[in-house]
Amino acid sequence: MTPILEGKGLVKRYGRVTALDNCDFDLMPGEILAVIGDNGAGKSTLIKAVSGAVAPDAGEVFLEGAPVRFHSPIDARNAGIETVYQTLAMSPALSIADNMFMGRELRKPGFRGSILRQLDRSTMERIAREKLSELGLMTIQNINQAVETLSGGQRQGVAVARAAAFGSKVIILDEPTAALGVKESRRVLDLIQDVRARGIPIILISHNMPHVFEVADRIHVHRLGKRICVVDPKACTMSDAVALMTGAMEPNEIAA
Amino acid sequence: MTPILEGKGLVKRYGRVTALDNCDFDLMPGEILAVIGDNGAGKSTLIKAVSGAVAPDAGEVFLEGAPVRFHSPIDARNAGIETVYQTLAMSPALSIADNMFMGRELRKPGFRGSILRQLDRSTMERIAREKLSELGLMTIQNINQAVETLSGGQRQGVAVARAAAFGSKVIILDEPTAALGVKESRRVLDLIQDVRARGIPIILISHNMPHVFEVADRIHVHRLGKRICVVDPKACTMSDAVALMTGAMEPNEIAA
Amino acid sequence: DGHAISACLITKTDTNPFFVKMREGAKEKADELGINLLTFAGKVDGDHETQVAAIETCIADGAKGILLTASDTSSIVPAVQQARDAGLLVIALDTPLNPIDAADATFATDNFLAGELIGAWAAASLGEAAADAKIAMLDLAVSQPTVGVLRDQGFLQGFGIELGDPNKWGDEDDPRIVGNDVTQGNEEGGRRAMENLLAQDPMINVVYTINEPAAAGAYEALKSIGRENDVLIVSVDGGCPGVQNVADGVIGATSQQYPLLMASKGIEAISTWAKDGAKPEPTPGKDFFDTGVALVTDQAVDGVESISVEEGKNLCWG
Amino acid sequence: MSASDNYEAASAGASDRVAEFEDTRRGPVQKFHHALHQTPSLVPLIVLVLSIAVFGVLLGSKFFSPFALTLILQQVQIVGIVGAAQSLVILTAGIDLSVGAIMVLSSVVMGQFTFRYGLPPEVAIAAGLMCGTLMGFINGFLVARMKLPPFIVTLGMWQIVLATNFLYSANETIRSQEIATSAPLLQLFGTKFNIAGAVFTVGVIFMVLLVLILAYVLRHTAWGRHVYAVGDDPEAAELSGVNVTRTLITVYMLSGLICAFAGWALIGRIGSVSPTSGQLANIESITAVVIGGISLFGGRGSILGMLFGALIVGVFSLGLRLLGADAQWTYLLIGVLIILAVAVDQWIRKVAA
Amino acid sequence: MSASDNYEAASAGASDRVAEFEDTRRGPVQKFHHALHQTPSLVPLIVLVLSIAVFGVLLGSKFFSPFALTLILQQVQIVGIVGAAQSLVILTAGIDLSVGAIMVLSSVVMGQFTFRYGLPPEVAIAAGLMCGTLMGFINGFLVARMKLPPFIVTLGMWQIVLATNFLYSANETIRSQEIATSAPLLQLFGTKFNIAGAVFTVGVIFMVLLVLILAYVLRHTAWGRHVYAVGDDPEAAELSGVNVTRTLITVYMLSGLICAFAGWALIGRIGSVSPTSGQLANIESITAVVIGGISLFGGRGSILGMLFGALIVGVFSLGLRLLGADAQWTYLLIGVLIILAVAVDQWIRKVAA
Ligand SMILES: Nc1ncnc2c1ncn2[C@@H]1O[C@H](COP(=O)(O)OP(=O)(O)OP(=O)(O)O)[C@@H](O)[C@H]1O
Ligand SMILES: Nc1ncnc2c1ncn2[C@@H]1O[C@H](COP(=O)(O)OP(=O)(O)OP(=O)(O)O)[C@@H](O)[C@H]1O
Ligand SMILES: [Mg+2]
Ligand SMILES: [Mg+2]
Repeated sequence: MTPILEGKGLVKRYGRVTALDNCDFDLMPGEILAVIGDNGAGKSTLIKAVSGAVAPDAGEVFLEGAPVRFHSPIDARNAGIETVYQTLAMSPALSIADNMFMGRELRKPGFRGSILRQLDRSTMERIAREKLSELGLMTIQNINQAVETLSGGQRQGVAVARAAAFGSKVIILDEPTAALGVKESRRVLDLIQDVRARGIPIILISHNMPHVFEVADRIHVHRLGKRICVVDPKACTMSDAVALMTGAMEPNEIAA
Repeated sequence: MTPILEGKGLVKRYGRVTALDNCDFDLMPGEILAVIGDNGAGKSTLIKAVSGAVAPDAGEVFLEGAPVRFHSPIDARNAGIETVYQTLAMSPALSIADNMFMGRELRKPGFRGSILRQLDRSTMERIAREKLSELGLMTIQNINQAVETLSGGQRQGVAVARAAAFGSKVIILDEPTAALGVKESRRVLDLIQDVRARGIPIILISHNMPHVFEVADRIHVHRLGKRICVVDPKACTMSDAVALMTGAMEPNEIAA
Repeated sequence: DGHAISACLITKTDTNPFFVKMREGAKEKADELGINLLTFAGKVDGDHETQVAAIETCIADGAKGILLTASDTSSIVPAVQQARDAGLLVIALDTPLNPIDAADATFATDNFLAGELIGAWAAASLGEAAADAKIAMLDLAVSQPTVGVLRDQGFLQGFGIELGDPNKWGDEDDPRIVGNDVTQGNEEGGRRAMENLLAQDPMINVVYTINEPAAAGAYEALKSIGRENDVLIVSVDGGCPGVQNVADGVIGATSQQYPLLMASKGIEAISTWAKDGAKPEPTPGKDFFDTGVALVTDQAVDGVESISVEEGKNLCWG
Repeated sequence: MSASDNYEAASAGASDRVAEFEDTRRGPVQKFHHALHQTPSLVPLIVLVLSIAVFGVLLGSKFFSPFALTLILQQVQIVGIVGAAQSLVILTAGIDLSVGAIMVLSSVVMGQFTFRYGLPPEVAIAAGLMCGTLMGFINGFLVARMKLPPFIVTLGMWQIVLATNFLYSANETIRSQEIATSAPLLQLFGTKFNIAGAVFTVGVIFMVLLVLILAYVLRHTAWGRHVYAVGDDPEAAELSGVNVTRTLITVYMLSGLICAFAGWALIGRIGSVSPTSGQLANIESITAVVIGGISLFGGRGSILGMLFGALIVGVFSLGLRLLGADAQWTYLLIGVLIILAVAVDQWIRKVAA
Repeated sequence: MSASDNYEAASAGASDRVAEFEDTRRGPVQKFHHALHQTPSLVPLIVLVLSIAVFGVLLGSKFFSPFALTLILQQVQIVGIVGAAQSLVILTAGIDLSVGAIMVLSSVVMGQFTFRYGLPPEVAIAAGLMCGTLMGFINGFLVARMKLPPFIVTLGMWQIVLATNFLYSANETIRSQEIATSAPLLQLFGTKFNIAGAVFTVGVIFMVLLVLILAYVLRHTAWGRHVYAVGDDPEAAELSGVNVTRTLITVYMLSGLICAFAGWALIGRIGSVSPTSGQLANIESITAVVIGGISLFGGRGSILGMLFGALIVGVFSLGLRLLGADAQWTYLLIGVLIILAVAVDQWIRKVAA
């Protein structure tokens, strides 16, 4: 089976800092691939490189077997890859609905939409409220709040809801539950499984081992800028995974 | 025993949004007080109100029994209260050492320090490197990197290291391990316990229940802008705590 | 050819048609005499530093002489001195330096006289009514550059109003003056200033303007309230559009100056200086070479010498 | 410590009602606060009304006449139109120092095409509008594609366009009388009509309509939202799917086009085509924008506020002149009042927060 | 799934060496890249050297003489000094439009105190310096305490200070000859010395020293770091313990003081005390700052860059004039060259990244 998304020999340097060091990567159709690794291991840089947010210094990216070159995140989005970045990528002064529908706004039906190009605010707000409620974010009192006034977790919830609502081919989630509460995290995990059930593969970056082992089909272990191995969560313990990613154990010490 | 830090009847409204709704709060000497609650429950607003970062609309704050009024976070810092905010509060373009020593820079010894007021960069860099290594952040390749170029977890590590290094009376940590990896989180928990051992009380906000139950002496459960109860982690299960904070259970259903 | 004489022309700005014509005049003469001409200008009126830099550039360039219309007539003196010390002939055009002998020679219009002519003409045209005229003064800029002050004060003198400090405008307390406002010497400013003064007193019937663009702007303001025919507008400059405006009745009278003459005389003087080291002589009885000023109007009045619009058109400059 | 494995399940029974709080503050003051929050342009509007009231009291009917009040509108029209262009650019966290120069060059193109080349005024006007749009496009291209700072790009363009203007026009003014006889269309924006003593010009109406339309576009269309997003945080906008380059280029082009319209309106206002006009348009338009509450850091504020900002300065200028302050004192007092206006604005915001 | 309770313990054996990578790129090009990264002011320096080289080739010894090259220094001294003040303010994410006005008022105070009131020049100079500092304080107070936008505050102050200057000085120039005879101390900064054909003035030396000292202070003292932090993100700076208000007020006061020194230097440069000077100082100083690579959004850039920025403009201006371009063509070309300079700067940064 060809991977749906694949990276080969990716390199990214920032001045004196090496973030990606000849890194390989693949995502199979319909799977949940978890990416784990220490802080600063290069996980975020990796997904930025495959989603068009940074241009790698070397290496190639393949989508469904064909080489692609995303010049901007918009290219990746148009190819059906939806990403929640760790920095969330939202416009602080704009409202929740504005952010959620940024770049794919809904217009009013009829004349007002086609000629006056008027946005359908009420529908967008209703959908935004629904998506947030699905995630259990019940503390958002005012759906017109600017995103900068949301709490850390609320903000993350909005970003996750956006990706889940629009991803069509691949969904990439960079630490989607880091700031979320217990209930909200749980809902996100459910959501991830729902999405997979719809046949859409997911890349999940997370530091939460129980969550990773609960949902992942395969685990990509990242260390010092490269993939050191891929492990099967059913065949491997959390302790092994942690030992691998922190360098306490070498990959050849385990049957991968 | 008088609480070292106490809040009474704190209220904070943002336009139509109520963040704190007549909220009480106390921290006893030498304890680790965990604050848990849903996203948007008002936890961050609460600690901002007691650390001078926002002015509450109503209510009072007491430090060691005496009413205080912090007009800015500097006042609170001068009173010995050190805070890691959820937003981390760092200057993106400045280096790690600059950020760590912001507002309490070290000067060179002798003439160059006293007359020329020259900063002792090498010492500050050395200390910064030490503090980060204590937290297990070994992936920072260049100690002169600007903070904006750090990974999410590295950035959080810097903020936590700063608070731990300088807090003298109270240390407040707002989700200090949210972006941290397994190893780094563990080190932060160890650090929290070290600090308590030095007799300094700590407020810990976290969504990670196992961590909370591991280190906390008391747990302040926050819901919809107010404290609904305080529970003892030894007398209460995680499930109860989660049920309380999400509203699945009422506080009078449990012996607090 | 490396042996050609070179000369510099430094004007206040080169956005004002007056200075544009001056440059054209200089260029023409320079070409005729085989002189290599460098031209410089400040960015805005009052841009003194650029003029200093220009003088320094001319010295560095090895020019033989400088024609200068100074923005700040006394501050420029040390820079001029530096140029003269370096062996350049410096001629002040249009505006005398302060002191006037800081330059080797001065070819200028008497701006005070220019103002006096239109003042006297306005007073005479009004006759009896001059005693209770309502006058709007549309000046150049709040920084009160010298030309603006000289023309303004000349006008008031000519009209028969007692001056306060003759070195600044706006300190007169004659009740006939409705007010002063500034125009930046263009149409837009002229219109706005006129509107402001009309809002103060809609019965204004005499308008002094610093130059003809400001006059055209003032006329638009008057036209918009239907008073364009019962107000007397006077101005200074004598550019071709201005003279045409006199013909069309927009402006009652204007004092005409001769920038082309100044410039060509100046170039001739530098050429002479380069050949035999002789400096030009001032007009007898004055401390500068007066290139003359003439009142242009078709409504000549007694006691004020004037030329007709027809003659004005033949002499106008742009 | 008890079974940690399924503590997460305990949240299953969590309430799923959206949080609501009783609002104990329900008086008219609170309603007003709320309105202020929803409509940021209300604040400069209040300052405007206050200043009209103060000058009205001080000056009585001299100021409070239809003539004086509509005069302010006429005096403000150019700044208002240019300010609309400036607002768009500033909302994207840019700045446009070339607005005045583009305006003047466009008006010169309209005039010279008609009178030098003898083209029909319609064609000349179209050429002028295209010229403005082209200048805007160059700005936008340099800012968006070459990633140069807007301040420097438009500073450079300011000088380039202005110099081109003087070189092309040879500093020649086209006189009002000539335009009126052979190409009155150029003076269209100066056309007056009188409604109960109040004098309106086409230019004034155009300014008001333009601002209203832009306010609609910015608030109610996708493009408008993208403008805000780009100004707020261009990186986030790019990551969340906004075509930042295209948005910026269209903003600068539109800004150039609006400036060209301002050039046409300028001919209507001063009657003639004069290459020396509009020198203060950039600083005046930025002032209006900032007094109107739009942040120079981009992404925050409303274009209606800009209009009120421009009117505030207009009211102050005329009011002070009518109070008899002389030119230099007016200049000084306007400085004081600009600071005061923004201080009052800030104070209202603070009280309302 | 296995015992999850102590999986965290597995990290105990983790390596505790700081991550290191072999750097395979070690040529001189890489060294150069690295230097560019460490020293952002190198980029404008390269542009400066390039432009000197180009004009040197075009003009030969006319330009490449000690006299012409030091002439550039003299011509940029005022912009350089004022630019230092402007840099400080812009580093805090502010802008100071009043620099030119403060400079001129300070020089007028120095002159008038000496000649109108007959005070000794030392006292008059002290008064002038205090006057500048006071103006700066007012700016700082309004920005830091009243939280008004710097653009508006300094725009207002610009008008206020300039009008005060005209009113106070009664538009009178104090002539060079008088100053030279009775208070030569006022002309101190104009004192020249000649080193092998190169002419230096005290003002030029002062400018260079000032920039070097400020570069040291900004880089190597706590206050300097606070200036950057405040410009970078004032909220974060406040939360992490910087006294933002005090930092801002001191920055504006220092800026005012430096402008007052610029006023003194101005007397040295033009000989006389002229209330109409310095009208372009604000736009020119901002240009120098931006060409020098300091971000208008604050917190990024180096003051040395500003000096190179000022010199770049100086080189272009003199070079073009010597090439014989007439005024409008010079302005046009300077506009083009400003954009080009920043484009080259951006390009070098990109290639180096
Ligand atoms: N723009 C940049 N400039 C310089 N260094 C950078 C930049 N972006 C990332 N880095 C460095 O690259 C390395 C990898 O960063 P990355 O964000 O990919 O880590 P991560 O695995 O996502 O970590 P975390 O779990 O903390 O999010 C880090 O050492 C970081 O400091
Ligand atoms: N500046 C603000 N303007 C408006 N609303 C705000 C502002 N700051 C916070 N809020 C609102 O106040 C409520 C409480 O926010 P707070 O940040 O205290 O939550 P929290 O408990 O820390 O949540 P989390 O766990 O997600 O960090 C939220 O509903 C948030 O939207
Ligand atoms: Mg990451
Ligand atoms: Mg929080």
